[in-house]
Amino acid sequence: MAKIVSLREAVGELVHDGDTVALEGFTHLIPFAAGHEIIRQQRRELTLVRMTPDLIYDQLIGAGCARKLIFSWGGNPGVGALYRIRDAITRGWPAPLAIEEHSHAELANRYVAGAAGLPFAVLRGSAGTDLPMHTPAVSIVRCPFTGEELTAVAALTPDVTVVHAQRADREGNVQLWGISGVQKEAVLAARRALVTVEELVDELEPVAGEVVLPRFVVTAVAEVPGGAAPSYAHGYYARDNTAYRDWQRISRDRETFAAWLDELQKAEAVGEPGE
Amino acid sequence: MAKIVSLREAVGELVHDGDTVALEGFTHLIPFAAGHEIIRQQRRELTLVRMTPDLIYDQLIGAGCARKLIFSWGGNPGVGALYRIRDAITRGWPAPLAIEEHSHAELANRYVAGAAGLPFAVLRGSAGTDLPMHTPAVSIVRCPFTGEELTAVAALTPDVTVVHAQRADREGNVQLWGISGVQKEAVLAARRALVTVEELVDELEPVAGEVVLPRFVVTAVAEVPGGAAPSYAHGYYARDNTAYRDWQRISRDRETFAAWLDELQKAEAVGEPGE
Amino acid sequence: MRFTPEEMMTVAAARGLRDGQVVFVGIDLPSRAANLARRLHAPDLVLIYESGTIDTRPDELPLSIGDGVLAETALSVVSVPEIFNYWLQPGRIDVGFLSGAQLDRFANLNTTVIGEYAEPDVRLPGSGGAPEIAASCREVFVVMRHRRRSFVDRVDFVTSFGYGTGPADRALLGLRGAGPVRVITDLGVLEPHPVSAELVLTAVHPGVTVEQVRAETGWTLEVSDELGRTIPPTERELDVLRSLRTVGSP
Amino acid sequence: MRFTPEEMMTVAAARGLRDGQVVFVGIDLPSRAANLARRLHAPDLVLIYESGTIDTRPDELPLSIGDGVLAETALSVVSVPEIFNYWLQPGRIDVGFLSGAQLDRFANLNTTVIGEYAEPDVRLPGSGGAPEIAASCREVFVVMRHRRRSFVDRVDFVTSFGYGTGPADRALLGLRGAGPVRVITDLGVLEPHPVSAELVLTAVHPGVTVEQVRAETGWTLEVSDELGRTIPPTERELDVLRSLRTVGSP
Repeated sequence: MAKIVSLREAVGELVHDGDTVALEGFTHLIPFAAGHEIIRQQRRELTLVRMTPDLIYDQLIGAGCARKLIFSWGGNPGVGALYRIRDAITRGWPAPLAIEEHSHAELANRYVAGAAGLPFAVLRGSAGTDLPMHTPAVSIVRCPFTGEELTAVAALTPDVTVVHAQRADREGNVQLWGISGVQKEAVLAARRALVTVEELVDELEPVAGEVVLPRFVVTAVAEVPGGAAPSYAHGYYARDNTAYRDWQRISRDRETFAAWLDELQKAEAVGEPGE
Repeated sequence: MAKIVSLREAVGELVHDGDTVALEGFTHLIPFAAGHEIIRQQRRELTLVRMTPDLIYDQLIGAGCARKLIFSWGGNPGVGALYRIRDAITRGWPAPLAIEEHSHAELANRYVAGAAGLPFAVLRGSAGTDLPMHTPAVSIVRCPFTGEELTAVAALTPDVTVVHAQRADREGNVQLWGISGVQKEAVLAARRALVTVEELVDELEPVAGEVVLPRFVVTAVAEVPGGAAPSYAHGYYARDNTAYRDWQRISRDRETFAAWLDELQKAEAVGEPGE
Repeated sequence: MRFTPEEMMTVAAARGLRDGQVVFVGIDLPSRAANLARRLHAPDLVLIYESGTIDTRPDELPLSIGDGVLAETALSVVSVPEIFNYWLQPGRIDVGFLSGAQLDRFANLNTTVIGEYAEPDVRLPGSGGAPEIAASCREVFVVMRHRRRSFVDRVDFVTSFGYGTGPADRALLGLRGAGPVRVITDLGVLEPHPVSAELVLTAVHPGVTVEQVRAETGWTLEVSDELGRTIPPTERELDVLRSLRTVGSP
Repeated sequence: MRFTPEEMMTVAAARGLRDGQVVFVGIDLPSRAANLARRLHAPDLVLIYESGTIDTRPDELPLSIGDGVLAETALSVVSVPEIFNYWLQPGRIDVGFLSGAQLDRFANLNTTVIGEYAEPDVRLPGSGGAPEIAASCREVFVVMRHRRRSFVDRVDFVTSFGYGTGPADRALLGLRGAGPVRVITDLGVLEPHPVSAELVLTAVHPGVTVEQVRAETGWTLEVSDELGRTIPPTERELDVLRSLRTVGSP
């Protein structure tokens, strides 16, 4: 059953050097605060998994937390490139970064297989493209009824999945709504799950479109208001598109990024006691 | 895009002799009115698919509409047996009935494969039991990554799926909530989909737990208030447990059932113009 | 306080559940036992029904597995494919409850057919969620009335896999749950022998003799060296049990 | 009324959509074209974004594929696995929109890498939903700016499969959609030759010459016998296009 803890404590206990870590949230509810706390606690050698690395993985990778990235679309949506990730892939700065890349459908189905307790999932996938030859997690399976060949993807089971949600109750049941992406599958596929929430409430009022994560699949919940900014939390605050546009300038240059990182490391974690 | 029609017209156009027909609804929202209309229009040689045949298939099979039943649990829930189905299986009355039976998980995943446009689905399934040896729609598939053997089930793609829902708008977008069973998958797996609804509304107000079937996957919508009785429609009316208990007596005896059938055939379809 | 054998069975089943466990509940006896436990020593028991209702807290017992009362009081309602694929299959459930028309010495269960499959003597409802409950829950409790025609040497049809024909079979099939760890009847409790996996009598209910149990068992039932005797239902257990009302019951 | 080549491209793309079609929309140009069509001749166009928003009717164009405005105005929001598995994969989508950094003569697209995969000259964002859009939509429209460095003989990396190396490849792979039926650029329109599947020029936009198009194309571009000339954007088309505002734009 879920424990209610501080973000610092949660990251300290649940995220270890060398872990496979998924921070999910498809544009919406990206767990930025938790990612920043992972940077502050200087985790290293992580395998980072996210369908859309977004700014948060540009930051984690620029900060040297990762040795591998598993992803399916790595841009700054509607704006441009993620230069810290490019720098790591193409020039090994600040550390070499291995990549394993997929189509969205393939990566989503790797989580589905993990959530379902199966070793693989079947889909039509990226047949014919050059993608499968570059990832060992994609193979072929033959339908035992029709003989048709289909794509198989290996289950993904992160050591820890981190997501952000609008609300949790005090038992640790989590509720999120709006665009829900692959969060349910990423949590169910993981060995441990950390959820940051906008607010803890006494009772979860039902909401249309809600996804509920019951307390027995959540390891820890931390209350972190604003924990998804500069992405957004449906019903709480909007996406800070300016921050996304500004990131181009910060990300492009190693020194500008280093200055940003310094500031981050000086700042306290949001939602900490005493703040 | 969905057409708004009468139930009589919908069944007349969409359900043909010899079709594979799925009437779904897991205890909740069972499309009884549509089933009764199929009896009235005297469809024959149907392959009927339902996870839980329930009273509605006891009635259709007793009325001689079917030559085959695909199912996963065939009782009167909490009450007893379905005698008309037993009579057809064991004594061929009123017509011989072939069966293809599954576990719930296997049949649900046959719909999932159909909905996903795949020829099969993978699950752990009923390995070790005597079930797989009696159905050709269950086979084995080997994981290309781990070598593990898993259960494969063949996709199920009904000619027509019929479900009942609380509401539709006038464009034919359908909304249902409460226990939603396998309705979405059954509709998406089918070539044609008929939805009966409690009411047509101008606008679908969002409801927590809703499943929405957009108009482009629905062939026809018919307004049939009470169309799920004696099962129930969450938010509209409760399950008529007395009717379920009473069915034991009607179903047990061929003559009592014949009398029930006579009454049904005399009655007008609910929701018809002029009623 | 007087009690019936069926009340003893239900109370014994309820006692086996620990607070905080996640239980996959079937209709009738299992539902009664799980809801009893939730009202007694296990208020945080998480009840899941195969209709897709997660953490449901019905005020009255459902008549069917998909009654409205289950959806209305659930933390979350998910689709039927999801409940099987994401919740049951991966082994998230601590205890699954099963019953059947036949049970054999290796705890295999039959709810499909008495007689030959192609020419049945009695056609039963079939499997429903049982095969995957038997395969995937961490533990399975079987609850059924102890009668010689039901407790047979070999089931006519294996609907739910217990231990097959011996202790190695589950591992060979790759089944990940432990299987039926306890069979609770109206006469006593049977558990699989740690070596042979054959069911042995480990407890008798108050007033029941070993001879009675053997007379109602269709194989040569072994008796545990540490045969226990079930503590009779307490007044509180009986009060709560008798207060459980089924939805729409007369 | 004066217009830019990019405006012509967007209008031409929008005109290709018919009312009532179901369109899988990517961000930027595709989103602009689909939302333009919805405000002009196709009010019942069904827009689906890969973030899981079905039949969404945004007032402003989203900046990203998962903006709040998409969820707020959608008929239904489903999970990302569901949008790919239940909606895109089975072929329910009439038109999928794609773009890319490179396009080749067989309409294969590259959004992954310029140069070698292991030692890239430029690392691009990657595939996202594109491979399955290319495989599964009934038809694919490609919309991209026509430049010689982008319109290449062979793409460095096949992210999305067009016609591979010729007309038989899609069938051999079991791809069920028709593939890219139209490439709309800021200079004109290319369509696959019915026999060879190689892209040929079928229309030029107002003021554009065949020579200009050939100069910006990295293979020997064939020209259709029935070369058309695109009708210039109407005043209404331009008015509506210019009124489309992107969320959060300055």
